[in-house]
Amino acid sequence: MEFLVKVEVTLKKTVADPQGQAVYSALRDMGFEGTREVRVGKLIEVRVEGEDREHARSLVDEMCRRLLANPVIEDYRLEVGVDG
Amino acid sequence: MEFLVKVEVTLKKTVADPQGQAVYSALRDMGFEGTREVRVGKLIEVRVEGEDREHARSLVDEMCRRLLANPVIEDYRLEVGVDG
Amino acid sequence: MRFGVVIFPGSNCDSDCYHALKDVMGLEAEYIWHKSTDIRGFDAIILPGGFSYGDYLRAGAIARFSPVMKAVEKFARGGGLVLGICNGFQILLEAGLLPGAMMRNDCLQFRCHYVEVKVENAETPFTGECSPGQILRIPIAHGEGNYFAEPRVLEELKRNQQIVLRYHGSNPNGSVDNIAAVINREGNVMGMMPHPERCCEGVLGGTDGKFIFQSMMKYIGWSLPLNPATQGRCGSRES
Amino acid sequence: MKAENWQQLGLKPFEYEKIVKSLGREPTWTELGMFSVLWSEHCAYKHSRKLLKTLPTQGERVLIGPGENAGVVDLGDGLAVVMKIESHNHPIAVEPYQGAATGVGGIVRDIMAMGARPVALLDSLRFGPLEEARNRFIFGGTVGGIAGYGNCLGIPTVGGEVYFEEAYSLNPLCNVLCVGVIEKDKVKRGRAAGEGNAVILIGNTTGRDGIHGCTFASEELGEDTEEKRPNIQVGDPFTEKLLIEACLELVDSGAVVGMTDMGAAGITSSCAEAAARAGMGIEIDVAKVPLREEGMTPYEIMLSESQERMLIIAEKGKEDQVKAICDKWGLRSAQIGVVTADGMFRVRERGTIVAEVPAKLLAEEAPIYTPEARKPAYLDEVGHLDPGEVSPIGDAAECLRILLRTPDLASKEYVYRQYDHMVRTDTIVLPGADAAVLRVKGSRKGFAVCTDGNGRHCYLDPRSGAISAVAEAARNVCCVGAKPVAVTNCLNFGNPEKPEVFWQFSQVIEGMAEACLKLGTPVIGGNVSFYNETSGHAVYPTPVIGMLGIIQDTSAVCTPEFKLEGDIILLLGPIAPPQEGAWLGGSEYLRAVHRMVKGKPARVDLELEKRLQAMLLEAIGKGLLKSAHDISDGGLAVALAECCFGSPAHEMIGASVVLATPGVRRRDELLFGEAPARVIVSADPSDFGRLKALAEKHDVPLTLLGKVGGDHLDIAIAEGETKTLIHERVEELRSLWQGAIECLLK
Ligand SMILES: Nc1ncnc2c1ncn2[C@@H]1O[C@H](COP(=O)(O)OP(=O)(O)O)[C@@H](O)[C@H]1O
Ligand SMILES: [Mg+2]
Repeated sequence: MEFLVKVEVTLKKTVADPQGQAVYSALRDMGFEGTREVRVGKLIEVRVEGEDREHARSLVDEMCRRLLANPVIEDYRLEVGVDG
Repeated sequence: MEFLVKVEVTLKKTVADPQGQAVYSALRDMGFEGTREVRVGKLIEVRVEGEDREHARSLVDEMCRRLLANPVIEDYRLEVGVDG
Repeated sequence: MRFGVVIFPGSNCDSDCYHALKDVMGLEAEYIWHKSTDIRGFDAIILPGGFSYGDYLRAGAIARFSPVMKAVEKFARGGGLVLGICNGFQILLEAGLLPGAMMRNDCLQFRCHYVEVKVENAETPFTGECSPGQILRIPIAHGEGNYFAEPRVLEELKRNQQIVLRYHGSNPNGSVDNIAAVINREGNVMGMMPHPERCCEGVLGGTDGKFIFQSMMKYIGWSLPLNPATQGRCGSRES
Repeated sequence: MKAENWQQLGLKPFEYEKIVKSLGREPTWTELGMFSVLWSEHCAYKHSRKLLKTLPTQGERVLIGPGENAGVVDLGDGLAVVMKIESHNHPIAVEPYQGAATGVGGIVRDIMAMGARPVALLDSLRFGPLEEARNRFIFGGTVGGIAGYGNCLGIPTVGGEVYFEEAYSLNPLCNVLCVGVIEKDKVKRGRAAGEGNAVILIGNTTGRDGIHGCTFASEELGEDTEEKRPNIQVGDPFTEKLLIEACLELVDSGAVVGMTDMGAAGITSSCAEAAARAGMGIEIDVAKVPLREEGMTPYEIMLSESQERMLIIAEKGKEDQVKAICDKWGLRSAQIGVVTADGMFRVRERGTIVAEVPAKLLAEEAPIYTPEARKPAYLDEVGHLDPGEVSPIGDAAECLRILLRTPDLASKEYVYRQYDHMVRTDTIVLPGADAAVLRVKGSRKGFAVCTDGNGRHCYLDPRSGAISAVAEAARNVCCVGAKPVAVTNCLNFGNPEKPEVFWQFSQVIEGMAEACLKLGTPVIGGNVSFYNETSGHAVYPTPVIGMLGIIQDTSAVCTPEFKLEGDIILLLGPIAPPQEGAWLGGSEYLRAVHRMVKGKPARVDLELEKRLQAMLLEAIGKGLLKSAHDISDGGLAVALAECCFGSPAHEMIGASVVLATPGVRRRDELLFGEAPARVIVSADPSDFGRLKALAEKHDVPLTLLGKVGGDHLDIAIAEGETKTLIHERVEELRSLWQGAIECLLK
């Protein structure tokens, strides 16, 4: 079965996020004064063949650990959907 | 009230995604043969002050239209959460 | 003839453009700070290369909201010449002054080397000194030079001869239809990925960049017949 | 205080005792943290300081030698060149992209601290073989990080080197060199002079990142390397670019008394060092430091290694001027303290004093060690080579192809095309030549820079390896027409507490000192990186020499590629080894073709080297040379091939060469043997007589090898009749050489 797994890769809270900072300042300058914080991460959508949801999740989890995220500076979260 | 709005910015389906392609090939080379497709987008988390969810959503929607996404090549989706 | 070179936070080819215009081409050139809102008195505006606002989010996305960009838009609407080089091109796209969008190079890497580009339209204010089909050797230096436009827009660009330069030989970034430079419909705003300011002196390995600036000089000289000093210096357009 | 506490911070019992004795009391937790970072090997040079003192540092052109943030050399015309190299080895092992990026950021700030504009970067890199996926990942990430950061700053990366050896698999090396230019009388020093002057922190906010980064850099990597990961920072080149511009304006404003960067050990080291250098004290309040995170303790604030920050010592009363300039560039600035006269580094948190120690004690009085040195046993095994062990080759052309394809010798275009090497429009000799050349606008003058260092040679003979690194660097600079004037160096070694490693280190220092003295290139600064060792596997001893050469007139530079059909090809320096096998030891040929790392690398005759370099400079100055290229890794045949490959400015072209070397048995040694003091030049045939006379004057061997032309590289040997050894199409050789690295990455 094919699953669409969404991976959110975000910088760890303790790590500086220069990109988020720059976007934050830009939004403020543009007049969005209610903006409090911006962080920019990656969204990786992986379409993968798996026996079931759990299997798909564990496959993508391994991909994250080995390639998609760098645990030194990043956290990741998975969300498994059925392929649409 | 403060809301955490998640913005998913993805390349339009009609636009080639070389980064996704590269990740796809890397995953296949690493032995993840069940991988069918990979697309890489951005995840932007905006913490914003708003009167209610709808207000927060409309603020961030405007941010997307003006800055966070480029309509020529990108689509975006919003998800409003309450600040945790 | 006054050229204005805009400095955005993170611009890094501003002084190279200034040097090429002033010290090499002998033109009058001045810097314009990104916060200025008044750019009256200039004959042409250059948006230089670099990494405005770190190119964070998307190249050029934040810079287009700089105060100076409102003035640049107005200047462009009034027919003033605007040349965006590399990051400047990206800013013009983000600002909607040129059609299309810029994406990451298809090789996913930054590329810095000489390329050959073919002059597809030699009738613009930026290429008037070139002959049609002429091949120019100009360096590129960018990570996001993969120009994209929807098929409909592309058709329009072709129909109106808005594609000014195309990569010749190999395409370094995957841009659609090998596009290296486009001009707006009105013909006064151009964006190009190669850096003409990097090849205006023999000691740097090439002088083809001069064609671009000379074309602009000629055009301005020709379109400002009221200024005898300028006209005398640049001669007529036919020469 | 419990021993676990200071032990856990990496302090030794003896060091802890010294702290207690000097303070006359037990240190506070914050103080202990400050000592632990400033007295780490990375900051205090505990194991290397004594030997570093033996390097020659004086010279007529040296304005500032070691001790400041960077060395300064007089360029003439009221201008000065600033130069420094630094390692960022440990970080790239765990996060290659950010590790390399922040490495660039750090060295650039050293140059800024002198008040100069950074104008060029070079990167000297070592990785494990590309056949392994992990090494490919580190290589790609490191190059990407240097590109990502350096390109954004608008500083061209104009040169460097890359080698791939098993010895660097677990411990990759990333050394980055930065060059700056400044008007001589504007040079700043990292000094906190003048009681009452303001201590101002500018740039990024301070977060919890990188705490104990320099302690990390002072340890071997182990199984728990992953755990060290929080020490890695994310670089923000955009802020750094703004810092560069702001610092230059600050220097011009006249408000600045001293500046220093914040690298390892952040606020602690910058304040302590600035105060100690000036013989003053500093008092700061951590509550005034702009923070990125809530709830940071004074300990964390003092030790944070957040990037893109500078410390400014501003004249009292001119604080607003500093703030205005920072505001203009959109940078944060905060006065965090003042300069005091009592020599103490006092840290408050609002009303409370959290640390109070003599600045000199912290910055300059770390214990100095004299480690034991012992010649390593491995040298008995690999230090000698019997030429009989190396079976002579059959097919010379095939050997040449193998060599051109080894990633060590292959074109590094894959790397440098990712670097913006042209921005600032001053790079007049682009990467790919023996050294990069930059002009200085508004002056006829220019300068050349390169980095050189052969770890394998140093492994086999550290002393001679170091000498040849200096000699080669100087030769490379001469090949483009620049007079070598000063050296900066980065010394990459294993754990110095091991006698074998320390022996290598001391031998390298001896060799470097001798060569620098002889060639008249004093050492104006550098960096030592120890503990490049994982689970007992150390890197090759790898000194990297950064050489600066001065060019009086940039219209007379020279490049390596052959230019014109019919030009003659000459060899300067010896054509054959003094005895059989002398040029085989440690060669790339032995390694790549025979899979051997053995023997002693060829000895450097520094006298000959010096004469050769003088002759080169004179010949280039007189316009007698069309091209010049030194013969290094891969020997004569590889160097000849490289001369044929062209450049962005010149088409490729063939060459045909005949070697007349009666009595030499080994053709492989003639073609691929490696020896110093050898350069291939080409010239107009009509200049042969003048060149010959020049060679005689300088007492340099000169041999006419052949002619430029055609589309083949032809190398023949004259033994009674003439026999062809190599007859290859240049285009084919070039495509092997050019595509080799990319090919390995696929
Ligand atoms: N990491 C690098 N970054 C930039 N340029 C490099 C790098 N590695 C090699 N180069 C360039 O490639 C050319 C050849 O390098 P190398 O073989 O080390 O030269 P040499 O043997 O003369 O010291 C030089 O111009 C050098 O500057
Ligand atoms: Mg060389």
